[in-house]
Amino acid sequence: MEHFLEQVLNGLQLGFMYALIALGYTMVYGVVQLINFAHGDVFMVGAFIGYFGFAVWGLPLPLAILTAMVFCAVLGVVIERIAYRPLRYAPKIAALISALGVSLFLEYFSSMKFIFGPNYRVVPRPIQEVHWNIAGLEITNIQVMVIVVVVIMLVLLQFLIYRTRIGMAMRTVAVDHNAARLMGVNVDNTISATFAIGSAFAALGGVLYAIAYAQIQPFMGIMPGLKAFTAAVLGGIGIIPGAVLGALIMGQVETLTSAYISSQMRDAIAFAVLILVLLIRPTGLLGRTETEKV
Amino acid sequence: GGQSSTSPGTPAAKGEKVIKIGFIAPLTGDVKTFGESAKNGFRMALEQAGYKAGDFKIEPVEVDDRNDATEAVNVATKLVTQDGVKAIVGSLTSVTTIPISKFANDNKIVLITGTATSPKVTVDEGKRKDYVFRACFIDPTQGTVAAKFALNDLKLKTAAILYDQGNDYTIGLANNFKDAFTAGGGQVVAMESYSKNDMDFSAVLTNIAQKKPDILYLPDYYQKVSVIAQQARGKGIKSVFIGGDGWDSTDLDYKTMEGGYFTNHYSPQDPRPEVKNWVEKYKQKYGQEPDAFATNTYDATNLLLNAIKTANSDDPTKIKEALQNTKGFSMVSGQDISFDQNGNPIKPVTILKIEGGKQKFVTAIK
Amino acid sequence: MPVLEIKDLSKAFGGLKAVNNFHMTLEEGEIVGLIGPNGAGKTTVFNLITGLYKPTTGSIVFRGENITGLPPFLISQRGIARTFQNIRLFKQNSVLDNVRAVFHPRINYNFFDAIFRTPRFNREEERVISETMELLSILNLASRAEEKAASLPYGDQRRLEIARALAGKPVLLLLDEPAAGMNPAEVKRMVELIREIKKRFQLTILLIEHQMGMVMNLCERLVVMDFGQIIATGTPQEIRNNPVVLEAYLGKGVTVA
Amino acid sequence: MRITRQTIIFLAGAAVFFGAVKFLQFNGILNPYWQLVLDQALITVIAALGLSIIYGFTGQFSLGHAAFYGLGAYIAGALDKTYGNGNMLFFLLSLLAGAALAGLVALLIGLPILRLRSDYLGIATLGFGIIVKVAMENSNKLFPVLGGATGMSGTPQLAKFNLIFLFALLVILLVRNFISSTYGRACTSIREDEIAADVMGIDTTRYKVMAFVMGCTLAGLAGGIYAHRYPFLHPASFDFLKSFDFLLIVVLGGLGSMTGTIVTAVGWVFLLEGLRIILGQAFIDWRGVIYALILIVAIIVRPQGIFSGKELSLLFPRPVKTVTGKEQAHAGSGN
Amino acid sequence: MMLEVKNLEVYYGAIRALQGISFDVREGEIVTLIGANGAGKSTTMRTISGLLVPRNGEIIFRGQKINRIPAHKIVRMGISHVPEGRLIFPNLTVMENLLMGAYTRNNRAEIEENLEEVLSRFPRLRERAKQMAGTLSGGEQQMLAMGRGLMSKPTLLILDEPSMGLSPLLVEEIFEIIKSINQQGTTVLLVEQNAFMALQIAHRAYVLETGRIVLHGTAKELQANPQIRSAYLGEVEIA
Ligand SMILES: Nc1ncnc2c1ncn2[C@@H]1O[C@H](COP(=O)(O)OP(=O)(O)OP(=O)(O)O)[C@@H](O)[C@H]1O
Ligand SMILES: Nc1ncnc2c1ncn2[C@@H]1O[C@H](COP(=O)(O)OP(=O)(O)OP(=O)(O)O)[C@@H](O)[C@H]1O
Ligand SMILES: [Mg+2]
Ligand SMILES: [Mg+2]
Repeated sequence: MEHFLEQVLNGLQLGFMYALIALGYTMVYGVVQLINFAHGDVFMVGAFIGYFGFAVWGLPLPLAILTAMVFCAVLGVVIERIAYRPLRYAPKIAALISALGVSLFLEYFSSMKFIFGPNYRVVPRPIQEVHWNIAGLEITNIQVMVIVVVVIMLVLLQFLIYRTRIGMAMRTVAVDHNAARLMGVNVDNTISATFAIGSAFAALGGVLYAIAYAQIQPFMGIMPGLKAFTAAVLGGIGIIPGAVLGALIMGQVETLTSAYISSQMRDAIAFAVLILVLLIRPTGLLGRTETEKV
Repeated sequence: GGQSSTSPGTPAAKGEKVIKIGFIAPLTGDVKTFGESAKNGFRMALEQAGYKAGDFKIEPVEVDDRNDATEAVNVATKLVTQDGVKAIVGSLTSVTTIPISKFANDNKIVLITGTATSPKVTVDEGKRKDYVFRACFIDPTQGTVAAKFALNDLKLKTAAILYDQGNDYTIGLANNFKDAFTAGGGQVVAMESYSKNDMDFSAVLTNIAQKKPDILYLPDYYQKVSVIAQQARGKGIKSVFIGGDGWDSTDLDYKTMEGGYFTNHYSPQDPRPEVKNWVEKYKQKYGQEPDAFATNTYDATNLLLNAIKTANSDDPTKIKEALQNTKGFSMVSGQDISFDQNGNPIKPVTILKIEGGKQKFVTAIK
Repeated sequence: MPVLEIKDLSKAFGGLKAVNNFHMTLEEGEIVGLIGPNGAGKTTVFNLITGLYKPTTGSIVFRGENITGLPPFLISQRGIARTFQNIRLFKQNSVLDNVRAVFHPRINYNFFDAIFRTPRFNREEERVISETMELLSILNLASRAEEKAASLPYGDQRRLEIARALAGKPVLLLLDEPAAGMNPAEVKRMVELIREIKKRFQLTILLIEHQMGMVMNLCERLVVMDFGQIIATGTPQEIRNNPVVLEAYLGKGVTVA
Repeated sequence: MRITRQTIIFLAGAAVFFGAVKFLQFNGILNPYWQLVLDQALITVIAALGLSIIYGFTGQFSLGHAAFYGLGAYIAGALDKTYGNGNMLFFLLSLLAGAALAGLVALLIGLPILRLRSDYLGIATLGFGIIVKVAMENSNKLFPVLGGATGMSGTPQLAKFNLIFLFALLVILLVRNFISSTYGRACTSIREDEIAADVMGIDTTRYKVMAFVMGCTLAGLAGGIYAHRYPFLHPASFDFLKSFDFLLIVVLGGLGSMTGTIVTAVGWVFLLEGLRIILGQAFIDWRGVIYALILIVAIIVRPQGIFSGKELSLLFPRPVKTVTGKEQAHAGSGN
Repeated sequence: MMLEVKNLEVYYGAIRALQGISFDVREGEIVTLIGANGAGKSTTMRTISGLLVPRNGEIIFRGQKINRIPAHKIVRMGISHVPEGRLIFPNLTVMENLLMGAYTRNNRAEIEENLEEVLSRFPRLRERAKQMAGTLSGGEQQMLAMGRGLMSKPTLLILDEPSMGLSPLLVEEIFEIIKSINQQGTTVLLVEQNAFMALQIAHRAYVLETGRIVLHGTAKELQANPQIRSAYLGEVEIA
């Protein structure tokens, strides 16, 4: 049965990967109620910058990660300025279309020769991969790193949103911009900050992802982005712990499906589970289901 | 039928006769990188021929299909009915090549693909598309050869197969490998699949590891097999990796694939001038070694140019005849090339081994 | 037979008992005021009657039929219409369509008439439009028929809500603070309007309102709630001098001007 | 009756368009390439109108439209391939079958799923789309004819412009009539405020499902036509990215505007092909980038969509002859 | 002079909601703006607090020109706007809503004391401190909005229809509270439909009609004015 445990571990590993992306995704959603389809592509840019950092420019890993995070934070803010702010008071769906546009732009533009180029790049391991054997279970230092980072992100975000001024501001902006303004909240800065943080986290995720799978490419962000958002929905969009919960469940479902049912059915069953969960809890696992006050 | 409207765009050639050749490949989108390689192959063939074949000046028309079936049909139609091309090189994958091959055939336009391996490209519903050819193997060939080689030469008995369930190229190789391998007395202990964008294979690999197969057959493109192989080794899978021409790229993770074998169209070490000239020139021009997409498209283009030369006509029907009757043509992926009645080249399958971070020639199987 | 009969109706939200064995009987053609402090549970009673909330206990009988637990649209089709305390119009739709939509359950052409535009369809549509326009002109909205509901001034929006409710050909009309945010002059006009529609459509009306001027004036009978319970019932006069009510709700200063 | 007169004018307009196309065909200005693009545009119109009903008019956020498009394509394609052998009647039947099945599936999935709201519904439908794609990729295990991931070819290419045009025309009229009927009004009120609609006597579940089924049926029909116009079906052509195409067409056209959907659908197809010509060979690989930029700019310039809820008065005559300021003018009229 | 508004013009797209109005509020006053629905009262308030940017005209707050200063800065300058329709934060608790009111302040102790003050003014809020604000009744939400407005210790308090939807008893309470707030030195600019009550507590009043000021004077004068009596005070006792 230790293989079952190993599979569960595989699932955890995958789940934490999703969580890595889902956290930033869900936070941004929580504040601006926008499915930021570009998130997965910012994640991709982060991966590339990180890769250039430690593999090409020869920066030490932490510095490379930092560079990627800063770069993407700026990118995120710029994207918001250009593509979302003009649509802030337009129907929500308009911003979503714009996000689709940004996503496509990042993908196609990055795959131009003079940017990242279209080809798949092999990512050299910036740190030696170490295998630990705990009770017959293989676990690598990279997996551990991912898990640690996710936990830190989770705690950080929770603290940020519920314990800090900016967090308070974010939560009010999430409700009503004018009301927030009347409280003295600078809505523009708050939203910029949200995107900066979200994108920086995306970048962090991207670099770790690149290290874990040792390969990057301009279109690498689409699927992880989609899966991550699905995970966020599963846990309840906008709810930080929900993102992690959803991600871990997705990870388990996908892994156990391909391990014990059929690798063909993997995605099908993963999304079937999503739909079932939503039918039982229409706003996700941790989502509030308050009866609308009429 | 759009044959009636000959292209308005053909320049009133100054005395010189012009033939337009279309080139279709994914030049945007997520397989752009493969399309670019193919384009390099196409262009280099034309350059080396000085954009001439017989008395004809070659005018290439390159178009992008984003690896999308609908767009492929659109651009094929454009090439034929608007640009007035007489022959088409392309497209990259079977998904796009199957529909356009039908269109080309219906409109009596020669089409030769360098890389689309599905049998359906040239023969569909049991009917040969007379105007359609290819320069590469069909899926069965590689799968079968690889299986036989593994059984007879490597003396390996058990295999696990991992393929992309959304990509008929890998499916084709996988299925044919399975059939041939079991037919030859081998045992396939696991046949698992994944989808295009998966990066985590730990679940299936954990299962495969338990079965301790001698072989892990990975019939996908280099970038995907590199990731899978790494994780496989991580899961303690000691099996020999075997694959197909999709491996043929400098971007393959040679370190991990060390000791693996793959079926290919030629060996870079092959001393034949065609090969030397090709690999050298390519390195010079593009700063990297050619991959299978480049090589096969290069060969395909040369086959076409040769046919135009022999037919010395821009009449697709004549060109098609010439192609079908190609004899003793020598190209990168083999000498003395001719086509079988299905428009597939009769050429040896080369088996290469990854050794010391290089591709090493093992054997060539007819 | 009474129009509406509510027996020990209760609704709890978590711990909070928003409505606590509430009971009330409305006779044909009555106009009754439901008043009480903020948070007393008045709107919740409306939400229970119209089926938006499922009662925790109790029964609601409408013209002899027990409608407890029916979905809102069926209750509405039985003949109960309402307006909302915080206006809920079909904002992006034209004034005309806001009202026309409510004719839906009583339209007598079927899907295929609609798709093939049969004469029956055209006849019905004509009818609906003229009836709608009639309603709109009664509420002084006819000239704005083609404007978006959202673009109407506040007062007009309140009246449009009433028009929309009337389009359901209700027997019982529930009005939740129809005069909120109106100045006394406007309130006065609203009073007259309600009188007129009551007469014209032979309605029974249950009215929530904090503007005593209006309530005292329109209602034959008042029901006062507090903390989800009924604390008093009676004629305006009785209520006005009821110490409990004065204490809990009206306050001394009231005999408003 | 004014409505029928409007219809006649509209049909006249359609006839003129048809005539024009025929004329251009005749003297070769409209070569087979642009003909194909035009056909694709019309097919897209049909499918997009489907989503327009679901999202634009009923407000139900669906990201799985391509799945139903694909279902229709595969069903119609496979039926006609196996039994049709070029028989026109059977071709039409296969189209209906494809549409009907897409509708049936929509009914089964719609009943439970339409309880969800906005983005949750979106993700659920997107998930369903992915499930369908996986099913298509493995379909050959049950029905070899469908070809699974190796794709399906061999469907008789019977859909020609005349017929596609006719279908588009019928669909436009059908949707127009639906929208401007009491059913359409029920849908739009659900879009605006589901609770209010419910309280006003509209069976919201019923009409949400009805709209969803209708919309998906149209997607299925469009798919069926596609299968008879494009010689090869592959699951990759019907993934969630395709659903996004329909979504952005409907949104860019302007939610709740049929005219917008139609115009944008056509415009979108011609834009994608037109970019090839405009950019030429030198800039081929800029196509994706430019497309993305156009998308962003377009939505920023017209956040409400190009037609933002407005309609061609040909399609939608104004219901009331302008009412003069005089109130009570209508009072007493009728009973 | 606390606040000076000089021929203010505000547009919503093409709609000219304010057609150049001027008025002023002096230190320590209660000034009320009365007018029919759609007269432009809320627009005026929104413009003062910076939510809307005027096309023309000036707003001068304690000698400083504040039109074009963004809303969140204006709050810091000491103007607190309790908006029409409350705009409370439904998915924050009552307590969190109140604390948001003190967003611009950072002296914990003062905030605590201020909070206590507000809670004793509105006992109902203390009962519901942990409830999600969105589930409060209409009236409860109004109280919360006012309480929140007071949490920023404003020098000028702008109230847009504070008595809207409140029970008579509460209306009285509210007006009492407004009075006492004012007596404790906060200047108040008050928009009311309930002109009758408004004029009772106000020092001066302006009458707004379709974006124009048509009349102004002391509360007494306006109460006496027959025009006003019929138009805005209405004969509340109808027959
Ligand atoms: N959906 C809900 N969830 C939780 N509590 C609710 C909900 N709806 C109402 N309440 C609570 O029930 C009580 C009664 O609310 P209701 O809206 O009926 O009061 P009301 O009498 O209409 O007051 P007002 O006159 O101010 O509108 C309030 O205390 C409110 O907090
Ligand atoms: N967001 C908006 N867009 C367009 N027009 C608006 C908007 N808000 C208000 N208006 C218009 O501006 C005018 C003034 O509106 P405002 O809300 O200031 O009036 P008011 O005096 O506050 O009325 P009420 O007593 O109903 O609050 C009205 O004609 C209104 O229709
Ligand atoms: Mg209420
Ligand atoms: Mg106002």
